[in-house]
Amino acid sequence: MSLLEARDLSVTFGGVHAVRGVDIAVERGELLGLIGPNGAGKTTLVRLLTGAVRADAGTIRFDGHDITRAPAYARARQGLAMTHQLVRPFRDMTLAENVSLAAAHAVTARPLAALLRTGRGAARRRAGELLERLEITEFAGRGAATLPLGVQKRLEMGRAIAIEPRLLLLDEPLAGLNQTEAARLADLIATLNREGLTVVLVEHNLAEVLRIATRLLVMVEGAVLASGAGSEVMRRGDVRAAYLGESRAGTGEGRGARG
Amino acid sequence: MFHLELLVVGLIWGAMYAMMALGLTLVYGLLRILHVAHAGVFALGAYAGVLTANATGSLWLAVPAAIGVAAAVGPLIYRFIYAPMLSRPPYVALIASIGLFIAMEDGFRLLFGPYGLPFDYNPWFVTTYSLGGISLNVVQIAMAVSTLVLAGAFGVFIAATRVGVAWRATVSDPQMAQSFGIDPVRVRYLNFAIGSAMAGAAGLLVGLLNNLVEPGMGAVVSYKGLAIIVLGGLGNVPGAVVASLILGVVESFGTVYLAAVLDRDAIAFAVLIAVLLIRPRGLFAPAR
Amino acid sequence: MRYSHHTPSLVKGLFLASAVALGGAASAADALRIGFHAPLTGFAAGDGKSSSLGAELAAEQINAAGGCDGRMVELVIYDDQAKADQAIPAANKLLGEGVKVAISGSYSGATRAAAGVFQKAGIPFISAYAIHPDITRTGDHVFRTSFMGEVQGRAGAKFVGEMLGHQRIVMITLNNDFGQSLATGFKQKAADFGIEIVSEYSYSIKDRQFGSIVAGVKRDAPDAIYASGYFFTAGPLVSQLRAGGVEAPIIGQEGYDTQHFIDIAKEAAEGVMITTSLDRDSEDPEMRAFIDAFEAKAGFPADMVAAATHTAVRVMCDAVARAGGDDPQAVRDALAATKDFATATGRISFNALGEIMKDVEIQVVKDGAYRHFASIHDPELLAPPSE
Amino acid sequence: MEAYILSLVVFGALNVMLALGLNMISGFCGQISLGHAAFYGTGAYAAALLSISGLPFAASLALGALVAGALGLVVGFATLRVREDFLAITTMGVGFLFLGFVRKQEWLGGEFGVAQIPSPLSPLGFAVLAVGGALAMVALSLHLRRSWMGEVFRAVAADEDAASTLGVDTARYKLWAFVLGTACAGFAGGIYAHVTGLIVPDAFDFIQSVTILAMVVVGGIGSTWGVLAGAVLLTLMPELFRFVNDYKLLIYGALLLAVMRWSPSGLAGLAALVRRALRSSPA
Repeated sequence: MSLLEARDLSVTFGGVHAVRGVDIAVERGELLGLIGPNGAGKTTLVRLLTGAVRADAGTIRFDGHDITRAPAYARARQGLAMTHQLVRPFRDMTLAENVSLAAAHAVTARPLAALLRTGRGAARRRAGELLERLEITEFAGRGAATLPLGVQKRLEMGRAIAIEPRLLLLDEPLAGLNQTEAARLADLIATLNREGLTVVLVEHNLAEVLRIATRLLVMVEGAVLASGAGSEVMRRGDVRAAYLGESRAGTGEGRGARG
Repeated sequence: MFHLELLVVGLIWGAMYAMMALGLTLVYGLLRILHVAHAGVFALGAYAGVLTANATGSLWLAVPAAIGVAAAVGPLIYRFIYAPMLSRPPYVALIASIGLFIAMEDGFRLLFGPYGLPFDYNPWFVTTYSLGGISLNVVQIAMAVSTLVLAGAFGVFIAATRVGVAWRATVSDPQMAQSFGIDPVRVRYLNFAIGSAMAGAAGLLVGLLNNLVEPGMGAVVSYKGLAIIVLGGLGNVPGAVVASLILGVVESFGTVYLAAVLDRDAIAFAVLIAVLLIRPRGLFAPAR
Repeated sequence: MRYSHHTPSLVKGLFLASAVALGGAASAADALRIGFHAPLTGFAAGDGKSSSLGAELAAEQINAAGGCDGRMVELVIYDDQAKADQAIPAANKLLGEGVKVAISGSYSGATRAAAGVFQKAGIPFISAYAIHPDITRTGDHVFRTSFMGEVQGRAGAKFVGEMLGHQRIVMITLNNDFGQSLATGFKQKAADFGIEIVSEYSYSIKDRQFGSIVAGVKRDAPDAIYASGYFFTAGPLVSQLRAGGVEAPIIGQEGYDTQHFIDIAKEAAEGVMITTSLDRDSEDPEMRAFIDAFEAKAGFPADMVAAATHTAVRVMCDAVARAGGDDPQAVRDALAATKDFATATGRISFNALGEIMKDVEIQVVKDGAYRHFASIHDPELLAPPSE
Repeated sequence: MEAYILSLVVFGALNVMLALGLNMISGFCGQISLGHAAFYGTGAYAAALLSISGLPFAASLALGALVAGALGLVVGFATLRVREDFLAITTMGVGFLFLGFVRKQEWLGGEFGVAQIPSPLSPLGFAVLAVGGALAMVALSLHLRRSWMGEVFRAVAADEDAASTLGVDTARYKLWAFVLGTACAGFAGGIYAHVTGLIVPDAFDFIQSVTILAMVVVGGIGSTWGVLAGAVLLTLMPELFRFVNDYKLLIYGALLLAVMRWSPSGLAGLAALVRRALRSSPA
């Protein structure tokens, strides 16, 4: 049984089929690269899976449970974590506070316990470990909103990992980073995956995706076009056409439209 | 017949609300500010009107006075109060706006007395026309006509003029608009001038209809205007007009049929809450 | 005694009033300080202004006539915004400043809250025009010199049904304690006077636009309209009814009782009749003195609120004079014993609860001014509750 | 003079409770409410009626707070999907709906409100009770800020959707904020009813809601000590300006405007500036 299994997912925004009839299965332990041109529906698919957007049709099963109707927080508690394409740190908090809050998920799951408890120790320690791992310890005490983008991206990842997920959905974690930064973050993602965390990586940086992904899924116009090992998929004519079509239509990575 | 009359009354109330709400929703669309002090501008227009009319004996002169004074003050409010606050959280401008409104109301009381000012001579109110058994006075007709004209003119302005296109572009994407050479600050001044002019005109018409211009006359429209623009989808101009008309008609019927259960304000807000429970972002899509 | 011994000197004092400064020349230390709270700011500021002007006029007149029992009257006035949480500190501040007698020139919520403070402190207290029935029930030191709403509502029913002979009546009621108590009194007695209430509309104090009610009244086609309100609601209401083609007689009450109402409603005000306690055509020297002097002082004609606070100050001074000083207990007892004391709002006597018993005046608007129409003398109908 | 001071202490403490309660909802949890007076009124009416029916004062106060909290729960639940400016206006609507409803209810005294409310304490007793209550709420507020709930509130205020991706049931936390904040208002309402002896609907109007929000914002939204100072300042302001009776509201409005214009973080922001200046100046 796959860890995550979505069948026939569809959603429409204002008459446009953003995602139509997508079937997707994420196997335990894999690092699935999800690619496709702008507007292909990748981010919408991620938002469908995490519960930020409700599907018009289709089912989502996570570890055997039907979570199609479950709210976002319930999916997170079951082990489905995500990072946002545009970073969304809690702006008034420090980096450490951001990650600590996620690390305290066992307490914050019960409001009464959260009201009664003030001890930050355990969560702080756990957050400290993660910051070290992500190599952003030096920024721990800084306000989240004032950090450079690269740090904010890691903050988001730290926050996601802190809830101890079984599946991590990353929405363009490398976007906006320079080559060195991107490579190091990609290495980290690969390491996490090797340690047993299942990852879905939505990314435009094809070079890095091809380098670390164990499998590739290509979306075009809201539907899955191809799936398989990286080199195989990229050789396919229809995939190349979809990408070439894009690079001819827009000049490079147009930031206007969003996946 | 009775119901037809209630409908007409409601539509005229709606027209009155619309003239207020247009300015409010324009400001919200551009700046995300709940501009409570718009109701102060409304009362200011009425005072300018009644003072001019009583001094000159001419209601015709009161019209440009009300519109002119309001249109002049609106941009000043933007320049000296809102502009420095744009980067702050939204409640900062809201509280500042409430403070300004309280000060304006009390300023009117101190300057012009607590009893308010009636028009010495108000022929428009007593001149009535009968349309199919429903009698309307000139002020009511003016209210309906000016709302129609303003809403229509605004539609044309937005769709067909250069400035209108600039305005629309600025609402939907200020940065994009700027890159096309549109000065967003000028659009904001224009926005405040137009919205305030409408509020001033509405104030004068309401003053004529009550034959009384009083310090607190903005109080009701201050919060009901907010309810209307929320109901219509914040920043959505046609939405605000439709919401105004709906609220006017609901209040007209409600004050006759629901008066034993709820008062007028409560009826209006019951509608608002009911709509928001079903559509949390108003009847129509908010701007942006 | 039918006429107070103050009367002749007061009429004389009238002509001196403008010449003599407030507080007078007598030693300030010896002054009789009367605590007074009113809504000087906020939504009720109009009434606050009238009420403090009325009280000030009374003080000036008393001082011009030689003071109250030889002492100059000094008003200590504080704002309460017509709110209970402002009135309590204001009342306590008055106590702290050593006032021994106090008057409310404010609305019900604020007055009732202040009444509690003064009752506890054993200070005699008069509510000039607040109409909440529970104010005088605060205790034995609390008095009221105006009609209760219910009493006036009953008078309205008698006037409309018996004296005018109208049967099919539409009620338009203001949604506040004033309007609600008028409506209660009117409905209590309506059937007794052969009145059928065709329908009842209500509106809030903030409303100035009455189109839907006008449409309803046109449909109902009543013989007469009984409408409660204040000048700022009644003015627009009456003019909109007339502009909408409603010609039935309109009967109002005290809340209309100011020239401001006529200024707003203009021609539409003609023929409107109200129940009140201020008779513009009175031959009574007290009333004449007040009406003329108020207009001279304020620059606009007297209204009911001003007359009410004027009355309250006069009643208080009379009690102080009879008590021979401002010992609170003695003044309270003297107040309770007030009998047929002539004031601008009629002859005042109190019942056991501290409520007044007096006749009701009917005024009609004629040629842009209030004029005498009739008066209702019916002690049984107009009896306020006594406990 | 003493009675005057005591009455100011009572109303100051009531305003502190109201402002701290609203601060839990709007400051801590980021849900701007323009209808807080409705819960103040609910507590006042509930406690007054219970007290008149013969219940002991303490029980009436507690139940008043409970009823207000329960209404807070209902309102919170109904408005869960409504956000930001839409929420502010919806809560404003709740205030108007509350008033409109109460006005027409005969069992609540209609326009006359509720009178003959027993006065079980001396002025000093009320002052002690109110100050005690206010201090308890200061303690609650400080604890809340330090607790994990306070931390979640900050996250919800900053970004509700992001918080839910961390497994936080944001809806339940918002409800907690509403219940805690409105129960504080209800408790204050119960004391208010017994202090004034008479409650009328108009005491709980939109202006009152705005006044409470003004205390929170002038004090510094989100800061317990700032809000405490804001409530005390705005209670005393009309008293300080009694000598200019006529200009009180004008000054009040101008003050709100001035604080927002030049110190938008309120008194708390001002205090932080001063602290920073002191620290950076050479000792």
